[in-house]
Amino acid sequence: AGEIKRFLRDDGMVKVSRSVKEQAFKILAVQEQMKKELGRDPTIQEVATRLEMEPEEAAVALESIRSPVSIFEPVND
Amino acid sequence: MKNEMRLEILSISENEAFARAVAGAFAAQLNPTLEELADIKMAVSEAVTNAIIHGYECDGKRMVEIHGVIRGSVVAFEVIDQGCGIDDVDQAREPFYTSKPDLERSGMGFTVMETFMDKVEVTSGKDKGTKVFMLKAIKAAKERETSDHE
Amino acid sequence: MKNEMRLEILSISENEAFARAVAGAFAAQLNPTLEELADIKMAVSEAVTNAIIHGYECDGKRMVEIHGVIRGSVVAFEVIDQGCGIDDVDQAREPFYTSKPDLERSGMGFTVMETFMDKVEVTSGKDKGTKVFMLKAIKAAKERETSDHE
Ligand SMILES: Nc1ncnc2c1ncn2[C@@H]1O[C@H](COP(=O)(O)OP(=O)(O)O)[C@@H](O)[C@H]1O
Ligand SMILES: Nc1ncnc2c1ncn2[C@@H]1O[C@H](COP(=O)(O)OP(=O)(O)O)[C@@H](O)[C@H]1O
Ligand SMILES: [Mg+2]
Ligand SMILES: [Mg+2]
Repeated sequence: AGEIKRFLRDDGMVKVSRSVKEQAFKILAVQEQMKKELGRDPTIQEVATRLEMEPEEAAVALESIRSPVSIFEPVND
Repeated sequence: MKNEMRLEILSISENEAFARAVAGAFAAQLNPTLEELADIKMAVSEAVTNAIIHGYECDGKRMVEIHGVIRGSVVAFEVIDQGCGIDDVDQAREPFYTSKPDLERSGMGFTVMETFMDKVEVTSGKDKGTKVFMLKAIKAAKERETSDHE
Repeated sequence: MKNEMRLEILSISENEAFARAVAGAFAAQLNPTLEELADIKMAVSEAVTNAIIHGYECDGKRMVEIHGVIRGSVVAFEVIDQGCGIDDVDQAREPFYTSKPDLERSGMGFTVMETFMDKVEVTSGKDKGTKVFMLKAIKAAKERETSDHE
Protein backbone atom coordinates (compact mmCIF):
# COMPACT_ATOMS: atom_id res chain seq x y z
CA ALA A 1 0.00 0.00 0.00
CA GLY A 2 2.85 2.36 0.86
CA GLU A 3 4.20 1.78 -2.63
CA ILE A 4 0.92 2.62 -4.36
CA LYS A 5 0.85 5.80 -2.32
CA ARG A 6 4.43 6.73 -3.08
CA PHE A 7 3.83 6.08 -6.75
CA LEU A 8 0.91 8.48 -6.74
CA ARG A 9 2.67 11.01 -4.64
CA ASP A 10 5.58 12.27 -6.72
CA ASP A 11 3.55 15.43 -7.07
CA GLY A 12 4.32 16.20 -3.46
CA MET A 13 2.52 19.04 -1.84
CA VAL A 14 1.39 20.95 -4.91
CA LYS A 15 -1.90 22.57 -4.13
CA VAL A 16 -4.84 21.57 -6.25
CA SER A 17 -5.91 25.14 -6.88
CA ARG A 18 -2.63 26.00 -8.58
CA SER A 19 -2.10 22.82 -10.55
CA VAL A 20 -5.67 22.54 -11.75
CA LYS A 21 -5.39 26.06 -13.09
CA GLU A 22 -2.25 25.02 -14.94
CA GLN A 23 -4.19 22.08 -16.39
CA ALA A 24 -6.92 24.45 -17.52
CA PHE A 25 -4.46 26.75 -19.28
CA LYS A 26 -2.93 23.71 -20.99
CA ILE A 27 -6.40 22.66 -22.16
CA LEU A 28 -6.95 26.09 -23.70
CA ALA A 29 -3.51 26.05 -25.35
CA VAL A 30 -4.13 22.61 -26.87
CA GLN A 31 -7.55 23.77 -28.04
CA GLU A 32 -5.95 26.67 -29.95
CA GLN A 33 -3.31 24.41 -31.46
CA MET A 34 -5.86 21.81 -32.58
CA LYS A 35 -8.08 24.50 -34.04
CA LYS A 36 -5.25 25.30 -36.46
CA GLU A 37 -4.58 21.64 -37.20
CA LEU A 38 -8.22 20.70 -37.80
CA GLY A 39 -9.62 23.91 -39.18
CA ARG A 40 -12.50 23.67 -36.69
CA ASP A 41 -13.09 23.71 -32.97
CA PRO A 42 -11.83 20.50 -31.39
CA THR A 43 -14.13 18.66 -28.98
CA ILE A 44 -13.43 18.25 -25.28
CA GLN A 45 -12.64 14.58 -25.89
CA GLU A 46 -10.06 15.39 -28.56
CA VAL A 47 -8.34 17.93 -26.34
CA ALA A 48 -8.51 15.71 -23.25
CA THR A 49 -7.10 12.71 -25.09
CA ARG A 50 -4.05 14.68 -26.15
CA LEU A 51 -3.47 15.68 -22.52
CA GLU A 52 -4.18 12.15 -21.29
CA MET A 53 -7.12 13.31 -19.23
CA GLU A 54 -10.72 12.22 -18.97
CA PRO A 55 -13.14 14.65 -20.67
CA GLU A 56 -15.09 14.89 -17.40
CA GLU A 57 -11.92 15.81 -15.56
CA ALA A 58 -11.07 18.39 -18.20
CA ALA A 59 -14.53 19.93 -17.86
CA VAL A 60 -14.05 20.29 -14.11
CA ALA A 61 -10.54 21.72 -14.55
CA LEU A 62 -11.86 24.44 -16.87
CA GLU A 63 -14.05 25.57 -14.00
CA SER A 64 -10.95 26.72 -12.12
CA ILE A 65 -10.30 29.65 -14.46
CA ARG A 66 -13.82 30.54 -15.62
CA SER A 67 -15.73 31.29 -12.49
CA PRO A 68 -15.51 34.25 -10.17
CA VAL A 69 -16.20 31.95 -7.22
CA SER A 70 -14.16 28.82 -7.82
CA ILE A 71 -14.46 25.43 -6.21
CA PHE A 72 -10.68 25.53 -6.29
CA GLU A 73 -10.42 28.63 -4.16
CA PRO A 74 -12.14 27.73 -0.94
CA VAL A 75 -13.53 30.31 1.39
CA ASN A 76 -12.87 28.32 4.54
CA ASP A 77 -9.66 30.06 5.55
CA MET B 1 -26.10 7.81 -25.91
CA LYS B 2 -28.50 7.63 -22.98
CA ASN B 3 -27.73 8.80 -19.49
CA GLU B 4 -29.27 10.37 -16.44
CA MET B 5 -28.20 12.01 -13.21
CA ARG B 6 -29.81 13.78 -10.29
CA LEU B 7 -27.94 16.17 -8.07
CA GLU B 8 -29.04 17.95 -4.91
CA ILE B 9 -26.96 20.76 -3.49
CA LEU B 10 -27.29 23.00 -0.49
CA SER B 11 -28.44 26.51 -1.37
CA ILE B 12 -25.20 28.35 -0.63
CA SER B 13 -23.47 30.49 -3.21
CA GLU B 14 -20.31 28.35 -3.04
CA ASN B 15 -22.29 25.62 -4.78
CA GLU B 16 -22.87 27.66 -7.93
CA ALA B 17 -19.36 26.79 -9.10
CA PHE B 18 -19.78 23.19 -8.01
CA ALA B 19 -23.05 22.84 -9.94
CA ARG B 20 -21.39 24.37 -12.98
CA ALA B 21 -18.55 21.85 -12.77
CA VAL B 22 -20.98 18.94 -12.45
CA ALA B 23 -23.10 20.14 -15.38
CA GLY B 24 -19.91 20.49 -17.42
CA ALA B 25 -18.66 17.01 -16.52
CA PHE B 26 -22.05 15.52 -17.39
CA ALA B 27 -22.35 17.33 -20.72
CA ALA B 28 -18.74 16.37 -21.54
CA GLN B 29 -20.02 12.83 -22.16
CA LEU B 30 -21.59 14.09 -25.40
CA ASN B 31 -18.23 15.35 -26.55
CA PRO B 32 -19.07 19.03 -27.15
CA THR B 33 -16.58 21.69 -28.17
CA LEU B 34 -15.21 23.82 -25.35
CA GLU B 35 -17.48 26.61 -26.49
CA GLU B 36 -20.61 24.47 -26.33
CA LEU B 37 -19.46 23.30 -22.92
CA ALA B 38 -19.02 26.88 -21.73
CA ASP B 39 -22.52 27.76 -23.03
CA ILE B 40 -24.10 24.90 -21.10
CA LYS B 41 -22.22 25.67 -17.91
CA MET B 42 -23.20 29.31 -18.09
CA ALA B 43 -26.88 28.57 -18.67
CA VAL B 44 -27.11 26.00 -15.87
CA SER B 45 -25.19 28.33 -13.62
CA GLU B 46 -27.72 31.15 -14.14
CA ALA B 47 -30.60 28.83 -13.25
CA VAL B 48 -28.83 27.51 -10.16
CA THR B 49 -27.89 31.00 -9.03
CA ASN B 50 -31.52 32.05 -9.38
CA ALA B 51 -32.69 29.07 -7.33
CA ILE B 52 -30.21 29.89 -4.57
CA ILE B 53 -30.52 33.69 -4.54
CA HIS B 54 -34.17 34.22 -5.46
CA GLY B 55 -35.88 30.89 -4.76
CA TYR B 56 -34.32 30.20 -1.38
CA GLU B 57 -32.87 33.62 -0.69
CA CYS B 58 -29.60 31.89 0.20
CA ASP B 59 -31.00 30.25 3.31
CA GLY B 60 -28.27 27.60 3.15
CA LYS B 61 -30.72 24.99 4.39
CA ARG B 62 -32.83 23.81 1.50
CA MET B 63 -31.57 21.88 -1.49
CA VAL B 64 -31.56 22.82 -5.16
CA GLU B 65 -32.17 19.89 -7.50
CA ILE B 66 -30.44 19.52 -10.84
CA HIS B 67 -31.51 16.73 -13.16
CA GLY B 68 -29.43 15.95 -16.21
CA VAL B 69 -30.56 13.79 -19.09
CA ILE B 70 -28.75 12.72 -22.25
CA ARG B 71 -30.76 11.27 -25.11
CA GLY B 72 -28.95 10.80 -28.38
CA SER B 73 -27.07 14.01 -29.04
CA VAL B 74 -29.25 16.17 -26.80
CA VAL B 75 -28.42 17.16 -23.25
CA ALA B 76 -31.15 18.56 -21.03
CA PHE B 77 -31.12 19.98 -17.53
CA GLU B 78 -33.87 20.73 -15.07
CA VAL B 79 -33.10 23.07 -12.19
CA ILE B 80 -35.69 22.84 -9.45
CA ASP B 81 -36.28 24.68 -6.20
CA GLN B 82 -39.19 24.57 -3.76
CA GLY B 83 -38.78 28.23 -2.94
CA CYS B 84 -40.84 31.40 -3.24
CA GLY B 85 -41.67 30.96 -6.93
CA ILE B 86 -42.25 33.56 -9.63
CA ASP B 87 -45.48 35.50 -9.84
CA ASP B 88 -45.22 36.67 -13.43
CA VAL B 89 -42.95 34.41 -15.48
CA ASP B 90 -43.25 36.44 -18.69
CA GLN B 91 -42.10 39.56 -16.91
CA ALA B 92 -39.27 37.67 -15.18
CA ARG B 93 -37.98 36.42 -18.53
CA GLU B 94 -37.76 39.92 -20.00
CA PRO B 95 -34.20 41.14 -20.58
CA PHE B 96 -32.99 43.38 -17.74
CA TYR B 97 -35.96 42.61 -15.49
CA THR B 98 -34.83 41.93 -11.95
CA SER B 99 -36.69 41.99 -8.65
CA LYS B 100 -33.44 42.65 -6.80
CA PRO B 101 -31.80 45.72 -8.38
CA ASP B 102 -30.12 46.41 -5.04
CA LEU B 103 -28.08 43.19 -5.34
CA GLU B 104 -26.43 44.38 -8.55
CA ARG B 105 -28.04 41.54 -10.44
CA SER B 106 -28.16 42.23 -14.14
CA GLY B 107 -31.63 40.89 -14.88
CA MET B 108 -30.06 38.94 -17.75
CA GLY B 109 -30.16 35.42 -16.28
CA PHE B 110 -33.08 34.12 -18.34
CA THR B 111 -31.78 35.90 -21.43
CA VAL B 112 -28.43 34.13 -21.01
CA MET B 113 -30.20 30.76 -20.74
CA GLU B 114 -32.26 31.46 -23.86
CA THR B 115 -29.22 32.64 -25.78
CA PHE B 116 -26.98 29.69 -24.98
CA MET B 117 -29.48 26.84 -25.01
CA ASP B 118 -31.82 25.67 -27.77
CA LYS B 119 -34.90 25.66 -25.57
CA VAL B 120 -35.85 27.02 -22.13
CA GLU B 121 -39.10 26.35 -20.30
CA VAL B 122 -40.01 27.88 -16.96
CA THR B 123 -42.70 26.47 -14.69
CA SER B 124 -43.35 28.47 -11.56
CA GLY B 125 -45.99 29.89 -9.30
CA LYS B 126 -46.03 32.02 -6.17
CA ASP B 127 -44.92 29.81 -3.24
CA LYS B 128 -44.93 26.78 -5.52
CA GLY B 129 -41.23 26.77 -6.35
CA THR B 130 -39.64 27.03 -9.75
CA LYS B 131 -38.59 24.53 -12.40
CA VAL B 132 -36.39 25.58 -15.28
CA PHE B 133 -35.99 23.09 -18.10
CA MET B 134 -33.40 23.65 -20.80
CA LEU B 135 -31.88 21.61 -23.57
CA LYS B 136 -29.14 21.84 -26.15
CA ALA B 137 -28.34 19.63 -29.14
CA ILE B 138 -24.67 18.81 -29.54
CA LYS B 139 -23.38 18.15 -33.02
CA ALA B 140 -22.30 14.51 -32.97
CA ALA B 141 -18.57 13.85 -33.17
CA LYS B 142 -19.14 11.80 -36.35
CA GLU B 143 -20.94 14.66 -38.06
CA ARG B 144 -18.11 16.94 -37.07
CA GLU B 145 -15.53 14.61 -38.62
CA THR B 146 -17.54 14.38 -41.81
CA SER B 147 -17.73 18.12 -42.16
CA ASP B 148 -13.92 18.19 -41.81
CA HIS B 149 -13.65 16.53 -45.17
CA GLU B 150 -16.15 18.62 -47.02
CA MET C 1 -16.71 24.90 6.05
CA LYS C 2 -20.01 23.05 5.84
CA ASN C 3 -21.50 21.62 2.68
CA GLU C 4 -23.58 18.76 1.40
CA MET C 5 -24.53 17.17 -1.92
CA ARG C 6 -26.43 14.14 -3.12
CA LEU C 7 -25.88 12.66 -6.53
CA GLU C 8 -27.68 9.83 -8.28
CA ILE C 9 -26.22 8.27 -11.40
CA LEU C 10 -27.35 5.52 -13.71
CA SER C 11 -25.42 2.27 -13.25
CA ILE C 12 -23.46 2.29 -16.49
CA SER C 13 -19.69 2.13 -16.57
CA GLU C 14 -19.51 5.43 -18.46
CA ASN C 15 -20.52 7.10 -15.21
CA GLU C 16 -17.43 6.01 -13.30
CA ALA C 17 -15.40 8.86 -14.77
CA PHE C 18 -18.30 11.24 -14.14
CA ALA C 19 -18.59 10.21 -10.48
CA ARG C 20 -14.84 10.54 -10.04
CA ALA C 21 -14.88 14.06 -11.50
CA VAL C 22 -17.82 15.10 -9.27
CA ALA C 23 -16.16 13.71 -6.14
CA GLY C 24 -13.03 15.63 -7.09
CA ALA C 25 -14.94 18.87 -7.67
CA PHE C 26 -16.72 18.51 -4.33
CA ALA C 27 -13.55 17.74 -2.35
CA ALA C 28 -11.68 20.55 -4.13
CA GLN C 29 -13.65 23.00 -1.99
CA LEU C 30 -11.44 22.01 0.94
CA ASN C 31 -8.37 22.92 -1.10
CA PRO C 32 -6.56 19.60 -0.74
CA THR C 33 -3.18 18.86 -2.29
CA LEU C 34 -3.06 17.04 -5.61
CA GLU C 35 -2.19 13.82 -3.85
CA GLU C 36 -5.07 14.11 -1.40
CA LEU C 37 -7.41 14.82 -4.29
CA ALA C 38 -6.09 11.83 -6.25
CA ASP C 39 -6.58 9.65 -3.14
CA ILE C 40 -10.21 10.73 -2.75
CA LYS C 41 -11.05 10.35 -6.42
CA MET C 42 -9.52 6.90 -6.52
CA ALA C 43 -11.33 5.71 -3.38
CA VAL C 44 -14.75 7.02 -4.43
CA SER C 45 -14.20 5.61 -7.88
CA GLU C 46 -13.58 2.10 -6.49
CA ALA C 47 -16.79 2.23 -4.46
CA VAL C 48 -18.83 3.49 -7.41
CA THR C 49 -17.35 0.87 -9.73
CA ASN C 50 -18.28 -1.81 -7.19
CA ALA C 51 -21.85 -0.52 -6.97
CA ILE C 52 -22.20 -0.56 -10.76
CA ILE C 53 -20.38 -3.81 -11.52
CA HIS C 54 -21.18 -5.94 -8.47
CA GLY C 55 -24.24 -4.33 -6.89
CA TYR C 56 -26.24 -3.77 -10.06
CA GLU C 57 -24.25 -5.98 -12.42
CA CYS C 58 -24.24 -3.05 -14.87
CA ASP C 59 -27.99 -3.24 -15.49
CA GLY C 60 -28.00 0.37 -16.64
CA LYS C 61 -31.40 0.90 -15.03
CA ARG C 62 -30.96 1.46 -11.33
CA MET C 63 -29.26 4.44 -9.75
CA VAL C 64 -26.14 4.61 -7.59
CA GLU C 65 -26.29 7.27 -4.87
CA ILE C 66 -23.30 9.31 -3.82
CA HIS C 67 -23.62 11.59 -0.81
CA GLY C 68 -20.90 14.07 -0.07
CA VAL C 69 -20.52 15.98 3.17
CA ILE C 70 -17.99 18.57 4.25
CA ARG C 71 -17.68 19.44 7.93
CA GLY C 72 -14.77 21.60 8.91
CA SER C 73 -11.73 20.07 7.25
CA VAL C 74 -13.24 16.62 6.81
CA VAL C 75 -14.80 15.36 3.61
CA ALA C 76 -16.96 12.23 3.70
CA PHE C 77 -18.67 10.23 1.00
CA GLU C 78 -21.33 7.57 1.12
CA VAL C 79 -21.76 5.36 -1.94
CA ILE C 80 -25.06 3.49 -1.87
CA ASP C 81 -26.66 0.88 -4.08
CA GLN C 82 -29.83 -1.17 -3.62
CA GLY C 83 -28.30 -4.15 -5.38
CA CYS C 84 -27.41 -7.71 -4.53
CA GLY C 85 -25.44 -6.91 -1.40
CA ILE C 86 -22.44 -8.64 0.15
CA ASP C 87 -22.82 -11.89 2.07
CA ASP C 88 -19.56 -11.79 3.96
CA VAL C 89 -18.22 -8.26 4.30
CA ASP C 90 -15.03 -9.27 6.14
CA GLN C 91 -14.10 -11.64 3.35
CA ALA C 92 -14.95 -9.03 0.68
CA ARG C 93 -12.62 -6.52 2.34
CA GLU C 94 -9.65 -8.89 2.29
CA PRO C 95 -6.91 -7.85 -0.16
CA PHE C 96 -7.15 -9.75 -3.44
CA TYR C 97 -10.54 -11.25 -2.66
CA THR C 98 -12.87 -11.00 -5.65
CA SER C 99 -16.06 -12.82 -6.56
CA LYS C 100 -15.46 -12.13 -10.24
CA PRO C 101 -11.97 -13.41 -11.09
CA ASP C 102 -13.12 -13.88 -14.69
CA LEU C 103 -13.55 -10.12 -15.08
CA GLU C 104 -9.88 -9.46 -14.36
CA ARG C 105 -10.87 -7.52 -11.30
CA SER C 106 -7.99 -7.11 -8.94
CA GLY C 107 -9.80 -7.70 -5.68
CA MET C 108 -8.07 -4.57 -4.36
CA GLY C 109 -11.00 -2.14 -4.39
CA PHE C 110 -11.63 -2.11 -0.64
CA THR C 111 -7.90 -2.13 0.04
CA VAL C 112 -7.51 0.98 -2.11
CA MET C 113 -10.33 2.69 -0.19
CA GLU C 114 -8.77 1.78 3.17
CA THR C 115 -5.34 2.90 2.04
CA PHE C 116 -6.36 6.27 0.73
CA MET C 117 -9.06 7.30 3.17
CA ASP C 118 -8.86 7.73 6.94
CA LYS C 119 -11.90 5.59 7.62
CA VAL C 120 -14.03 3.14 5.63
CA GLU C 121 -17.25 1.53 6.86
CA VAL C 122 -19.20 -1.03 4.86
CA THR C 123 -22.83 -1.86 5.61
CA SER C 124 -24.28 -4.62 3.48
CA GLY C 125 -26.39 -7.74 3.48
CA LYS C 126 -27.49 -10.25 0.89
CA ASP C 127 -30.19 -8.58 -1.29
CA LYS C 128 -30.17 -5.55 1.01
CA GLY C 129 -27.83 -3.41 -1.03
CA THR C 130 -24.53 -1.93 0.05
CA LYS C 131 -23.49 1.31 1.71
CA VAL C 132 -19.85 2.33 1.81
CA PHE C 133 -18.99 5.28 4.03
CA MET C 134 -15.56 6.85 3.88
CA LEU C 135 -13.95 9.98 5.16
CA LYS C 136 -10.71 11.85 4.94
CA ALA C 137 -9.39 14.78 6.92
CA ILE C 138 -7.77 17.44 4.78
CA LYS C 139 -5.00 19.40 6.38
CA ALA C 140 -6.35 22.93 6.51
CA ALA C 141 -4.77 25.47 4.18
CA LYS C 142 -3.68 27.61 7.15
CA GLU C 143 -2.02 24.71 8.92
CA ARG C 144 -0.18 23.83 5.76
CA GLU C 145 1.14 27.33 5.31
CA THR C 146 2.46 27.27 8.83
CA SER C 147 4.19 23.93 8.37
CA ASP C 148 5.70 25.13 5.06
CA HIS C 149 7.73 27.64 7.00
CA GLU C 150 8.90 25.28 9.68
N1 LIG D 1 -35.78 30.27 -8.97
C1 LIG D 1 -36.40 31.46 -8.82
N2 LIG D 1 -37.21 31.66 -7.76
C2 LIG D 1 -37.84 32.86 -7.59
N3 LIG D 1 -37.71 33.89 -8.44
C3 LIG D 1 -36.92 33.75 -9.51
C4 LIG D 1 -36.22 32.54 -9.75
N4 LIG D 1 -35.51 32.69 -10.90
C5 LIG D 1 -35.77 33.94 -11.34
N5 LIG D 1 -36.61 34.58 -10.51
C6 LIG D 1 -37.14 35.97 -10.70
O1 LIG D 1 -36.90 36.35 -12.06
C7 LIG D 1 -36.14 37.55 -12.09
C8 LIG D 1 -35.26 37.58 -13.32
O2 LIG D 1 -34.25 36.57 -13.24
P1 LIG D 1 -32.90 36.80 -14.03
O3 LIG D 1 -33.21 37.04 -15.48
O4 LIG D 1 -31.98 35.66 -13.73
O5 LIG D 1 -32.32 38.15 -13.43
P2 LIG D 1 -31.62 38.42 -12.02
O6 LIG D 1 -31.31 37.09 -11.37
O7 LIG D 1 -30.39 39.19 -12.37
O8 LIG D 1 -32.60 39.20 -11.20
C9 LIG D 1 -35.42 37.59 -10.77
O9 LIG D 1 -35.07 38.89 -10.39
C10 LIG D 1 -36.44 36.97 -9.82
O10 LIG D 1 -37.40 37.91 -9.41
N1 LIG E 1 -21.54 -2.72 -4.01
C1 LIG E 1 -21.32 -4.05 -3.97
N2 LIG E 1 -22.35 -4.92 -4.17
C2 LIG E 1 -22.15 -6.25 -4.14
N3 LIG E 1 -20.95 -6.82 -3.94
C3 LIG E 1 -19.88 -6.03 -3.74
C4 LIG E 1 -20.01 -4.61 -3.75
N4 LIG E 1 -18.78 -4.08 -3.52
C5 LIG E 1 -17.94 -5.10 -3.38
N5 LIG E 1 -18.59 -6.28 -3.50
C6 LIG E 1 -17.98 -7.62 -3.35
O1 LIG E 1 -16.72 -7.48 -2.72
C7 LIG E 1 -15.71 -8.06 -3.53
C8 LIG E 1 -14.40 -7.31 -3.34
O2 LIG E 1 -14.49 -6.00 -3.83
P1 LIG E 1 -13.18 -5.26 -4.32
O3 LIG E 1 -12.19 -5.27 -3.20
O4 LIG E 1 -13.55 -3.94 -4.86
O5 LIG E 1 -12.62 -6.21 -5.48
P2 LIG E 1 -13.15 -6.39 -6.98
O6 LIG E 1 -14.14 -5.31 -7.28
O7 LIG E 1 -11.91 -6.26 -7.79
O8 LIG E 1 -13.77 -7.75 -7.05
C9 LIG E 1 -16.25 -8.02 -4.94
O9 LIG E 1 -15.66 -9.00 -5.77
C10 LIG E 1 -17.74 -8.29 -4.69
O10 LIG E 1 -18.00 -9.67 -4.52
MG1 LIG F 1 -30.43 35.51 -12.31
MG1 LIG G 1 -13.87 -3.32 -6.90
